[in-house]
This record gives sequence, C-alpha cells and structure tokens, in this order.
Amino acid sequence: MPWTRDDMAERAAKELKDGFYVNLGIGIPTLVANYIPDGIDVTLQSENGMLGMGPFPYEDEVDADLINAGKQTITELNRTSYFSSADSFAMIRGGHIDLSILGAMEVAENGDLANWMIPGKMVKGMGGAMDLVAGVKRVVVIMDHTNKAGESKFKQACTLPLTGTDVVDMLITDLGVFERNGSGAFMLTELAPDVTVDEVKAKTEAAIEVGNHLS
Amino acid sequence: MPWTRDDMAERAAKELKDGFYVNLGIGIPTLVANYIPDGIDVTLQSENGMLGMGPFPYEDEVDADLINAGKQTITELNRTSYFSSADSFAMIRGGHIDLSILGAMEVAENGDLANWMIPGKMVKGMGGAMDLVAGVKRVVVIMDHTNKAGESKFKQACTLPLTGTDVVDMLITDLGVFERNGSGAFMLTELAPDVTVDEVKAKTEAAIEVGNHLS
Amino acid sequence: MNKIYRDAAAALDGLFFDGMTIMAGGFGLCGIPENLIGALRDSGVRDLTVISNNAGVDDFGLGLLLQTRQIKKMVSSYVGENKTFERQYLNNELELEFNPQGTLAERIRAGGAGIPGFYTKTGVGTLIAEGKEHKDFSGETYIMETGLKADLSLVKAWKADTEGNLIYRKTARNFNPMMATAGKVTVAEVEEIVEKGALDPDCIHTPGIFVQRLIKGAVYEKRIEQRTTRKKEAV
Amino acid sequence: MNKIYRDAAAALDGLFFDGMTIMAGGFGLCGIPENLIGALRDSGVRDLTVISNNAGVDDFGLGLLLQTRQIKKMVSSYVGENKTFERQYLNNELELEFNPQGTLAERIRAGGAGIPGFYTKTGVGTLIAEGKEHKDFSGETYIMETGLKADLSLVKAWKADTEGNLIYRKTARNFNPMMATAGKVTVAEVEEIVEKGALDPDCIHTPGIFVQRLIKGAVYEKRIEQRTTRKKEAV
Repeated sequence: MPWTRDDMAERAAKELKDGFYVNLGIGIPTLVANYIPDGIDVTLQSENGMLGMGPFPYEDEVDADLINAGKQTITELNRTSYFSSADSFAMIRGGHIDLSILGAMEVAENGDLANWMIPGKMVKGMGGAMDLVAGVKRVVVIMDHTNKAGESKFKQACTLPLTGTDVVDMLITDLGVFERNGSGAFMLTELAPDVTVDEVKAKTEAAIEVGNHLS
Repeated sequence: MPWTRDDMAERAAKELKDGFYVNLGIGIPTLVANYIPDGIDVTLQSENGMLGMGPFPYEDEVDADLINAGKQTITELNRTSYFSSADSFAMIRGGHIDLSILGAMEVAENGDLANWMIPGKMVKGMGGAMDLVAGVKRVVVIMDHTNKAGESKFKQACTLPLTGTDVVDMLITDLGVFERNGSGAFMLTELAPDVTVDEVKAKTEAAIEVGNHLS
Repeated sequence: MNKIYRDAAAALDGLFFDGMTIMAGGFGLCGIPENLIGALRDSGVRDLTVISNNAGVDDFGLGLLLQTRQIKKMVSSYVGENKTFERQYLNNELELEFNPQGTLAERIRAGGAGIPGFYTKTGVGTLIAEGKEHKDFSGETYIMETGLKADLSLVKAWKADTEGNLIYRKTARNFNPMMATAGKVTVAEVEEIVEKGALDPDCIHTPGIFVQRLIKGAVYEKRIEQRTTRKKEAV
Repeated sequence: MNKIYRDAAAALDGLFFDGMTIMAGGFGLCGIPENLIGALRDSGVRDLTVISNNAGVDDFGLGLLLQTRQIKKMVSSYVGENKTFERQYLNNELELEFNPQGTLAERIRAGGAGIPGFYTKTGVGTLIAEGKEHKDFSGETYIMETGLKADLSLVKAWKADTEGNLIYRKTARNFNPMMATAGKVTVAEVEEIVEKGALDPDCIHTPGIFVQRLIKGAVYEKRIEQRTTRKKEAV
C-alpha cells in the first residue's frame, strides 16, 4: 500500500531535528508542520521574510500583512522575526537554513531537480525554489513516484528544465525513501507498507542502490 | 591674508543645499557643521551607522553607544536613524549621499586624492575614506595649500598612495577655491582676502585655470 | 525640505515618461503600493518595464496596469496568479524576465548599494545561467548577476515620519526596503505619517535619505489572496 | 534548544583552535564584545586571524589579545588608536590586511549571504586594487572583492530573547549584525536577556537563526575613546 500525502509528510517530518530552522515548500511539504515529533522544536522560515511561522489564523486574527510564501494568511509566534526579502534570501543562500522540504516534478539519479517549468505550458515562475535548493544545507523532496501515465518521475536524467543540479539529498515518494550521501547514488532505504523492492525497481527509471536490510 | 581653518569650513558650508545628506570627515570638515547657513536644512551621516547626527552631548547626556566616525561622543536628533555598517556603506557606495567634505594630504590636477598613508610611517588605515570618495555624489576637499616646508600639496600628480582617482570635485585651501566640472581641469574661482592669482600660481604645482573674473 | 504630498497623483507628478523602468514593492498582494499603482494607471504612461516579484491579480495591484496594457515587460519571480498576464504573455504582447526570487531581491539590493555585479550559486546549471558569466570560487561554480536600478521606485510602508523614515509591518516588508534604495526617485505611501521623533531610531527600516516623496494613502483595501484560517475548537 | 550559557568561558568552550579566524564586532570601542574578548584572552588560543574594523586600544578590547600576542593577523580598516599594534607591526610580529571600511563591511555581509564575490568602485586605482580582478560595467571600472567568513564570530548586542533574537542600540550596532551572519558559529553577548515575545518582531536586527550561543555579559565597562562634550549655556 503506497504512502498517502500525509504518510509522506509524516515520514519527512522524521528528518527534523531539535533546534532546526526549516523551510517548507508549497503543497505536501506544508503538511509536514502537522507531524513535527514531540520534543522536537523547529522554527519555520517563510522566504517572503519571516522566521518563526505560526499556524493559520482564527477568523478574527486574519491579517493582510501576515502571509506565507504561498500567500496564505498565517500567524506569528513569540519567537517570530520579520525581515526583508534580501535578508531572507541572504539567510537561505548563506546556508543558514538547516533543511528545506520541497515538491518536485522530476528528480534525477544525480540529484538534479525539476520543479518549476513545463515547456509549452504557461510558466508561472520559479519563485524562491532555485535559491532554496542552491542554498539550504539539506534538501528533501517529496513527490509521487510516477505520473498519471504510470511513468517514473525518478529519472536517469531530468527531461524538464532544472531547478538545480545535484541538489537533492533525500527523496520521499509514495513508494519509499531514497537517501543520498553527498553526490553519490541514491539508496532505497525504506519501503511503504507492502511495497516490494522489485515494484520500486520496476517503477524507477533512475539507477538506484538498495539498502542491505531490504535486499 | 590666507583663510583660517574656520574660514575654510565656512566657505565649504556654502556648498550645502537644503535637504542635502552630507558626510563630514574628521578634522577641519567637522567644523563645517558650525557654519550651516540659515534656512538650509542638512542631515549629517556618520559612516559608523547613523543618519541625523546631532551636536556633542552635554556632560549628563554622554552615551558610550552613541559615537561618530571619529569615535567622539555625539547626540541624536528627532530625525535620527541607526543602521549597520553594511547598510551605511551601501548608502554611501550607492550614491545616496549628496556631498562629502574631506581633508587631504595631496590633491592632483586630475582629481586624484591622497589622504590616508605616508609610506615609511606607521599606517593607521583608510577607514571609510576610499568608500566615501568612490561613492558620494560630490566630493569637496579642504586642505592647507602648502606643507610646512612651503611645498604645494596641490600637485601635478599625487606622490602619496591614492585614496581615489579622479574623485575631487572642489578643493578649498587657505588660499582660495578651485572648482572642477566633471573630469576637467580645476579652475581658481575665489581668492582668500589679499591673496593674488600670482601668489596662488606660485604656490601651486597643479596646472590650473583661472576664472575670468579673477584674471 | 517637505517630502509630503497631497495625494498619489501629486506625488508622482512630473516623474513619468514612456518606456521608463519602475520598481513596485510587495509580495503577492501583501505590501503593495496600492494608491501609487492607481495613480500610475491613471497617468496613462506606457511601455513600462516593471520590476516586481509578482504581477498582482487580474483586477488588483499590477494587474490593473496589465489590463490597460501599460506594461511592456515584467521582471518577476512568479506570476502564477494573473490570467491577464498569461493571456498577454502567450500572445507575445508582454515580455517577461524571470529571476529566482532571491536573485531578484539581491539584484535590487545591489543596485541600491552601488554593486554592479555579484556571484551566486542560485541557478547554476539551469536556464537562468545561460549567457551569464561563470566563475569558480573554492572549487564551486557560481554565476554573475547584475545590480538592478529603476527610474522610479514605488514602495508601501506602514508608518513614516515627516523626514521620510519608514517602518514596515510584518511580512508586508518584503521587497519594499531594497526597492526604496534602488530607485533614482523613490515615492513611498504609508498608512500613517507621524511627527519627527515618534519612530524609534533603532527600528527604522528605511532611512529617510531613500525617500524623496511621501503620501498617506487615501484608502487601503489590502486584499488577501489566500484567506486560510483554522477553526476554534469548542471549549 | 537552549542557547544561553552561564558565562563567556562556558559559551566559548570547545570552539577554539590555534590558527582560527575570528570576527569581532564593534567600531572603535563602541559595541565590542568585551566579555567574550576577555574569555578569548584567558583561553590562551594562539595564531589568530582577527577580522575587526579596529584593533581596540592598548589595554582594552582587542588590544588585550595583542598584549598577549595571540593575534597573528588583523583584517581591519583603521588601527590608529593602538600603540601595541604599531610596535608589533613595525617589528613584523603582526600581519595586517587593510580593507576600506565599506568593503570590509560588505565582504562580511557577502560571506554571510553566500556571495563569494562582488564588484565595487571603492579602491579602484589605489593600492587596494592591486592583484584584484577588474571589470567594466556601463563604462566604469570596478574591482572584485570576495566574501569573508570566520570560524567564530563574537558579537555584542543590547538585548536578546531566549531564542537568540538580537537588537542593538544606537551606533553600537555597526559591524555586529553582519558578523553574526558570517561565523560558522556565532556567540553573542548582551546586556539583558528577555523572555520570548518581549522583543518587537518588526524590530529584530539579528534573527536567532544566526546566534548559536548567548550570554548576558557579567560586566560592561563600555569605555569611551573620545569623550567630547559641550557646555550648557547659563540660563
């Protein structure tokens, strides 16, 4: 049984460590905030200029001056600080954010990531994604393993325009977890319930290694 | 009768225009603040991170956290803002300061300025001088026309290590005022009382032009 | 020197010319100079290059200027919220230069700070890097990005004093502080103008030196794009 | 994650190694991390490269580390106030790298912001430009300066909350905010530590992400270099 969106978010949340400063992308990564383990205190950064992002507001707390990078209304915490976009991306580009969790369209076996543009379709823009993958210490990607046609999104080489090269450190799909040391190969380290190594291999275009405990 | 230090400062103060943001160097330039003409409102920048510098404090106002670029205790005004050294020099380098008034060891006929280093002597450092002359919109230099040995400090070419090249827009010495349009030649435009054009020429190594009204 | 103008039209009087480059602050619709954008539309100035992280929505923010076809080119990081934009772009009626958001922010800061070029890792190996100078530092490859300036910057702050010192509120700060430094002329609109000395000098985000003209905005709609709330649990 | 340490020695424990590079905030003696400098001296760590705008005075600030000959090299913009410095430098016991003050500030900001190089007009045509890459932008010549980082940054702020968010006071801010971003580890000392939420989130100068360790300084001498005053006129 492949993982659901929430299962993937919960698995990604295990990558959080106490004291981490974390940037969560739009979509499934946002759900990670719901699964922060007990005893783990993390501070969420929003690249539009905020450190210490709180939950969505109650109706009577909504403030047009307080939104996240997805343009959603949010709240502040008692640790919050605000800063300009330049200072925010200096923080990101300077390697001060411990972890970024992002969605993707494609991930390649060499760590390349594509998540911003499909040629021929209207291009909305990369927003802060290129800055995040280039600057954050560790990048975890959450995506469905295959597209609607059943084709692998975890590829030998990305076919879509890149967001960054050799930037993905861990990939979590609905089928399992793939970890990577530095610029080495991805290794399958965890499987979703009832998913087999053979199934993963069959659905994966990328060359991967398989952890000893799974093979 | 050559100008005194205060005369030179008073003359330099005539270069101030209403609404100007101004950086005053250490030494004679500091005196310029005493001669700001009536009806002219200028805001003084101190490159250690302050806009809107006030006068020296009364004894009971002295604050170790409030000094100018000469490390002197000063006061704030009701227009004051504080910022970091990076922001301060972004302001300077970005061309936002209207006028800088500086002292000098030598000025050359091509606008070169030397005011930070005498080889063989202990070098104290350039501080913010190189940034100021490179970044501020207009640079006015105040210096004695000759050194103690009577040699011209207004030279064909600087002999001391430079602070900046082609940066001086106006030179005020104890003998007169020398103005310069863009990268052209300096023109003698004013004389101190009883000083003659011939005296200036005799004491000036730099090639200069003389204003029609003086020749 | 009085910096305070009666209204947005007065504050912008004499600053427009066709083909000019304008920076406009804001992230999405948060912290945008609504009143100044309105006056910009009313002016009818054309062929604008607009540098702004986003392009507003169809009927608010910079979207207003797209409807009137006053914009020739946008320099942005994300324009996904605007259908007018999409239509004009697909019809080749609008030029578009995408910048990674952080690169855009830093380019604007650099422009205001007198830095004509800087190196960044952002975009290396992507479309963004094409045609740009590459240079290695400590064995890693970076690309050069250039500083950005504008003929006019329009920014929105929360409060100003009469000197033009500005403070922003929460995430409405975003691109406004850098843009204030990068305009040949910067016009600011605020929700409140206070007397000199009423703002804490340690907490001024934009010193008055960067603000040439100032208005108190007539009306603030402050529209919200994604009104996301949670329910109060019953006690 | 508790960032608060008992005292300066505890906050610096385990961070030292001979030959390391340390940034120390302050302009003159204003806004220097006095308590951390004291602990640095007491540690006996040697062969330091110290990046700081000035070198203190003979018996205070970084001058203390010159007396004990713990400093191998200074990277500064102005060192005129220190006789020990002068003597050691003239005896070739001390290396010195002068940077224009603004270049130094920007290099530190760049280091903290992941920018390995940038171009500036400052120093073009001077000794500072020798050996540096020159590049023309829009017909003007600029030189490339590189980003600076440190193994350890020591900064002084006015107040901190328990998250490590910092605010500075008046001109004691100076180099501290950039240095806080450019250290692999940053240790801050403050005059007061307040509870979370006690600082205005719109007015935090250094977000806590940049501060790994924090102390309330035991004593603040806050020595003044040029005590310049004016007389009150008789009424």
